[in-house]
Amino acid sequence: MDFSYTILIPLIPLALFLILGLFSKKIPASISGWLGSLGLGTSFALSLYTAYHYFMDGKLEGVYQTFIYKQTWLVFTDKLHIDLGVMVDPISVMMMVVVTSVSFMVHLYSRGYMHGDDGYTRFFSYLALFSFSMLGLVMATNLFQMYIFWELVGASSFLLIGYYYTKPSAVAAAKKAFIVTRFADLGFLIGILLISYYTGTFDFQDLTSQEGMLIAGWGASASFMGLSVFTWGLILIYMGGVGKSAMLPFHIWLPDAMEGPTPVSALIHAATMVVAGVYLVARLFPAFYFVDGGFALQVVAYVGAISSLVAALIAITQTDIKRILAFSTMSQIGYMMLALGVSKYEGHEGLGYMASMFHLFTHAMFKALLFLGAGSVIHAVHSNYMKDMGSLRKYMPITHITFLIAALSIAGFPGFAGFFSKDEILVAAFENNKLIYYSSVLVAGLTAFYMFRLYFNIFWGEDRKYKHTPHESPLSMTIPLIFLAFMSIAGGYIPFSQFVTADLMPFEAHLNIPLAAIASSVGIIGIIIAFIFYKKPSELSKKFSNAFGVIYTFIYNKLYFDELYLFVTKKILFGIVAFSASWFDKNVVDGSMIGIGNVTVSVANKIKGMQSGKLQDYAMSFVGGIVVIAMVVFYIWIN
Amino acid sequence: MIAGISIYDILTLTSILFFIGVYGFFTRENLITVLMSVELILNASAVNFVLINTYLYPDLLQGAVFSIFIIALAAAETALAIAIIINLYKLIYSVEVKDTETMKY
Amino acid sequence: METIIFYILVAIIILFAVASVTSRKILRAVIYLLFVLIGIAGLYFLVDYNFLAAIQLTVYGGGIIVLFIFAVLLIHHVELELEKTALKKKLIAGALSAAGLAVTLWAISTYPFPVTDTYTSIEVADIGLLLLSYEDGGFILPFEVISVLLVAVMIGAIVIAKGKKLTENN
Amino acid sequence: MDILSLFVVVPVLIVLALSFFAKDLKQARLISVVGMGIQFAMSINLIFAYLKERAVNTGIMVFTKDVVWYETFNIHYSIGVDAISVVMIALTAVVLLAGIFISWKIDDLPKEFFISLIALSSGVFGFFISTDLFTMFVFYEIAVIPMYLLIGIWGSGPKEHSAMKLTLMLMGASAVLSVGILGIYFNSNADGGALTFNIFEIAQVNIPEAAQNIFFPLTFIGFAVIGALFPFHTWSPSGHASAPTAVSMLHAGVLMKLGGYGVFRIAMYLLPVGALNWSDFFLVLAAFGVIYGAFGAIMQKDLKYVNAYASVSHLSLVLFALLMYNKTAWTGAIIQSLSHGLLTAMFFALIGMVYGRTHTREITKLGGIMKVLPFIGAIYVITGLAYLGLPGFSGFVAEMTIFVGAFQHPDMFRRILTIVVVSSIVVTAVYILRMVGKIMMGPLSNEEYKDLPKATWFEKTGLILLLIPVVMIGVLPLGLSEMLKESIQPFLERLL
Repeated sequence: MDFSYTILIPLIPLALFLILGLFSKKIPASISGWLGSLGLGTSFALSLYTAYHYFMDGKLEGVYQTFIYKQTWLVFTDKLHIDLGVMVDPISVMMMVVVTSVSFMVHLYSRGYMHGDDGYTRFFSYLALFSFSMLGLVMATNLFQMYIFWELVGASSFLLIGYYYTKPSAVAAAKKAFIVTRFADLGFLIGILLISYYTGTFDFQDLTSQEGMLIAGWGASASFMGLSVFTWGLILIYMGGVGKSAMLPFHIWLPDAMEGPTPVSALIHAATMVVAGVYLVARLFPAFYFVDGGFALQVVAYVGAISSLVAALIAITQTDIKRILAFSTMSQIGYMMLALGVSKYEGHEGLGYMASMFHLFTHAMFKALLFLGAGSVIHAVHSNYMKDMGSLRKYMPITHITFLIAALSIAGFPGFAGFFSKDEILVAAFENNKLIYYSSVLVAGLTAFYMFRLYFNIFWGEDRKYKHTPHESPLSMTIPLIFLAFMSIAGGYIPFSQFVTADLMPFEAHLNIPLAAIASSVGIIGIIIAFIFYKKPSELSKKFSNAFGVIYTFIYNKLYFDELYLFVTKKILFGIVAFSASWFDKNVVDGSMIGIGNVTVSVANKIKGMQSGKLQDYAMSFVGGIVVIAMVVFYIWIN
Repeated sequence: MIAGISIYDILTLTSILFFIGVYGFFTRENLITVLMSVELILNASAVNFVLINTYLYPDLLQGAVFSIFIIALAAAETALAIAIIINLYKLIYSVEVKDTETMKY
Repeated sequence: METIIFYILVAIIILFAVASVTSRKILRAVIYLLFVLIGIAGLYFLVDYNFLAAIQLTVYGGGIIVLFIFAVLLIHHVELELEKTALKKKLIAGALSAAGLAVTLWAISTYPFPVTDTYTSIEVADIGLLLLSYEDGGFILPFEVISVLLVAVMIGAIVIAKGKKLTENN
Repeated sequence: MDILSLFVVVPVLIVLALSFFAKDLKQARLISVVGMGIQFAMSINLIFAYLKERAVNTGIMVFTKDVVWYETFNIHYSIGVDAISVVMIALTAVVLLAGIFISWKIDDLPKEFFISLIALSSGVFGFFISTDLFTMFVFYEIAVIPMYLLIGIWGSGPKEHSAMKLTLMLMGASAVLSVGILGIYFNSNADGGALTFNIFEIAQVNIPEAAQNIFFPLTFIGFAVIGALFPFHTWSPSGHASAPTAVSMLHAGVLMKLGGYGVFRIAMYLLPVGALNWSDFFLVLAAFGVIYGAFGAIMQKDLKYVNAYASVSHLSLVLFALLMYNKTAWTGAIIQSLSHGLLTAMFFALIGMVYGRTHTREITKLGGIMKVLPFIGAIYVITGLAYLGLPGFSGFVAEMTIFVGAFQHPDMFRRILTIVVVSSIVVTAVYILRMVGKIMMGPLSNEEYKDLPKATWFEKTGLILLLIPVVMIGVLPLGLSEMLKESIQPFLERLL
């Protein structure tokens, strides 16, 4: 079977980027929007075809095969070299579909949303660049290729968050996002260096080779603090994933990243880029699982669980709708992480892995929908804050319905996509780690609550005095909404366990009715509470938050993470390290160099006094010299 | 030959005269007086020529001849130096040693 | 008798030499110099070099001193007090001169001069002949050179003294 | 005339043409641009000629030539190139050509400016083609000294002080270096035979270890001062800040590379034992310089200072990689030299353009320039991203090659040091984004900047000339890296 045509999937956006980027001045807005959508549409179609082709024919003896097409890009040593290429296996195919579909929808949507913006073409070129980088990332054949595209994704995220570059908050958010993820990527890079040093390869296939023998051998290599170097390498690599996926403690950039245009948030900060960390762990799953008895995987699970809980708590208190969605994203990605973390490798044991990928897929759909819906709302009322919204269901019926579908989906309402994927996660957690399971159930309830708090606040509640009467968004924006709403329901009925599994062998997954019932009833309870609190304007929620007092403030301020980081960077790194470095340089290093110069000059000044130009001084030196010489001569003469 | 006076006495005298001239050369602040100190030095050496001639080689005349030359040179030198000093005075209205430092640095 | 005269001359020479280099009145210093020169002329008389003494008196006492006086009068007031020399400078100069003197005297005193006791009188004619002699040991060439030199100096002195007046500062 | 000597002769001819025929700015820049265009074309041609020659010639150097010019001391004009010199020559040519485009409007003594600049370049070209220590040193001095005039006359700010500091520190280094070179020379008969300055003849000799231990640090420091080794880097910030744009470009872009090149070609090749004995000490200095330069750059207020400290950081990385004695790291060091040369030249060019329009380089006073100057702003952002090591640009290739190479060292201490150095990429991101974010993005800081003139064609040409190789190396690095590796091999063998 030949999948080499998949290389076109990332290359089309690349070509788009080059065309739109280089000729951004020449191409009129009307063309660039269509061009971008058309290009991504082609990519989307191609990846759908790939998915069909692969999942139908890609099996050999019941195991999904991996197809690799690569070209050497840079050779480091005899063993280590970077290849660029495409790797076709279940998760990469799935990610291709996710990325291209969401990207295509966002392109279509942006044609309406960005209408009239002076950087229209520039915006589309950035989107194309992002799509290219993200596709390159998911199709990477080796760690280093992934790192390359990982960085490119970060840069395009920087460009897109800072799209409104005249706005200081956008610039600050862009910088923050880049630097925080860059710091996390440092871990990624060091992890790559460590692992490649001990294994002599970057290649995913070698690193995750099915035998497990090789992996176990690596596990026994050098050790540090009781863990093998390989585990440390994996943890460091996971640090990169933590940064990109906005897990604790590197999540601080994600809420700020909402400064970017809303379609960007939908594409990058909801559906695709932020799940890169999940994808990374899934990519290296066998290594995570087998090395040192899966210690690194436990780290993944706990980071995911804690992040999902914390993010859900914070989401309850926020008032900016995009930030609520951002924390919700973080929470859901935590879900995916913990699912991976509790997963095992073979057959039905690998349910968590499958669930995680499944949730990634459905989440991409409904979260993109939520963002696009929020964008539609923001577009209509020109504000991000819930206090400026209310009763919008009357004005924006399509947005309302699609948003409701997405909210039900994320809340895990039976029948919707999120219900199925979340159920699998909970089953996996229940089977492997009860602690994590309870926390996930709690998160499920919280999720339903804050989503419906959002929903009721926007679409129900008081009718505000709008300056301009809000109206439904144009067709270019609602079509993507409808498509994604469809996916948010239908996505759940895809038999994922037939396609994406840890050991590449399909298995049958069944709905675990008791657990599903618990989860969905928790979700419904959340919805009901939200209904009571927010359906009609009431003082109930205020009383409630007042009751919690300090804790509420603490959570409202996002646990003071930002302040902590600011303190570390501004005060310690900039204030102490950088300041003292520049002080040291100016005064000590340069000072000593200048000091040498000054000493020379002052010695010269002293000496030049002898050249006074006064004849008598010269004569005195002359006579003095003669006297001395005479004495010496006589002395010698006598002896 | 001066009766009762040895050559050592005379050489001592001329040495003293010479170094008085040197002292003057060092200490005087005025170019004219510096020049006068130079005259003292010259005279001391001229006397040396003559008296060494007298004491050691009385039948020769070279010492005397040299003295004459020295006197002639001294006259020439003084004339020239005073011309320079006067010219300098015209230029900078001063004949102080401290004002003539063009050899500085 | 000659001894006494000699010492008187020595006293005059040294006394006035010292006065000449230390006096702060410039015209007086010139006159003290004149006395020194005259004293030296006396020395020449004492050793019977009459011609030399005469030249000393005329050229030095007559010519050079007059030049000095003219220069002084052209440039300064008669009453001009010279600037005081810094004591430090005086001390250094004095020490240096004393050291030089000591070295010289020591050198002189240790050297055994082969003094002869013969005495011959010196005639002016002999000096004249020697100066104009072009045989071995004759001084005709230096004599001519000195003549040329004197002419050159005369012209030079005139040219320099006539030199253009430049700007005040320079 | 052989293909290499032309590189020295052509600049000299341009200088002569300038001094005799150029009357005003227009003529001067026309002559310069045509001349350096020829030089640039020759350097491109040289790359292809080299590749062709390399296929049939297995010597360390190709296009060699040897002429005696001072027989008493056995000094030769001996030349030859390997891949490293070829790429360095190409770098010099492109930076210089871009520099001339950037100086298109220089109004103060244009003729003399171009003469000094091009005269300097002949020294650089000569340095890169020489294989004789003495000749090399002569060219080195030719390259370093005109800098004094260029900064002192055409500079800005406290230019006399900066020019003096720069020249004195470099001269001090030259003095140390000349002692090192003479030390090598007088030990070049250690195995019998005549004293020689020829690098490849000396390389056959085993210089006694005691002598190597003395002369290696001298030679190393002598070269490393111009390569901005901590703590001898302080000439660079003030020098660059005061220098005119084209000079900053050439100096940071090319001249600072002479240091790394000299260390590689002379210090390590001729004194391998000394190099091994001293490597830990200098390695720590270089690693410290990487971090220190990066932190130093954070707090700077003047754009040129930021860039100068960034250069300290990046060039320390070159020295760091060289001291790793590893083929990959060395390849990375040379790619880093190229990459930094191009990128820093771009940065200085851009800073010059911003400064020329706004008359300030204070970061705090600038803001939102991208809105007014979209082309310059866009290139600034691209350069910034390339500088902080974004894939697709040369910086990434260089840094990754260095990091991976350095990390292959079996010695634990060096691997830990490598990790320390790797962490500089975060600090780099901080200062680059701080600078780009402040001056290019955000609201326009000053209403007067609203009508700044747009980028002119010659500015665009200069920038694009530099950007093309940056992207080329970044996208397709394999050919370059393989070509360099082949040439590195004989040099590495001396050390192992």
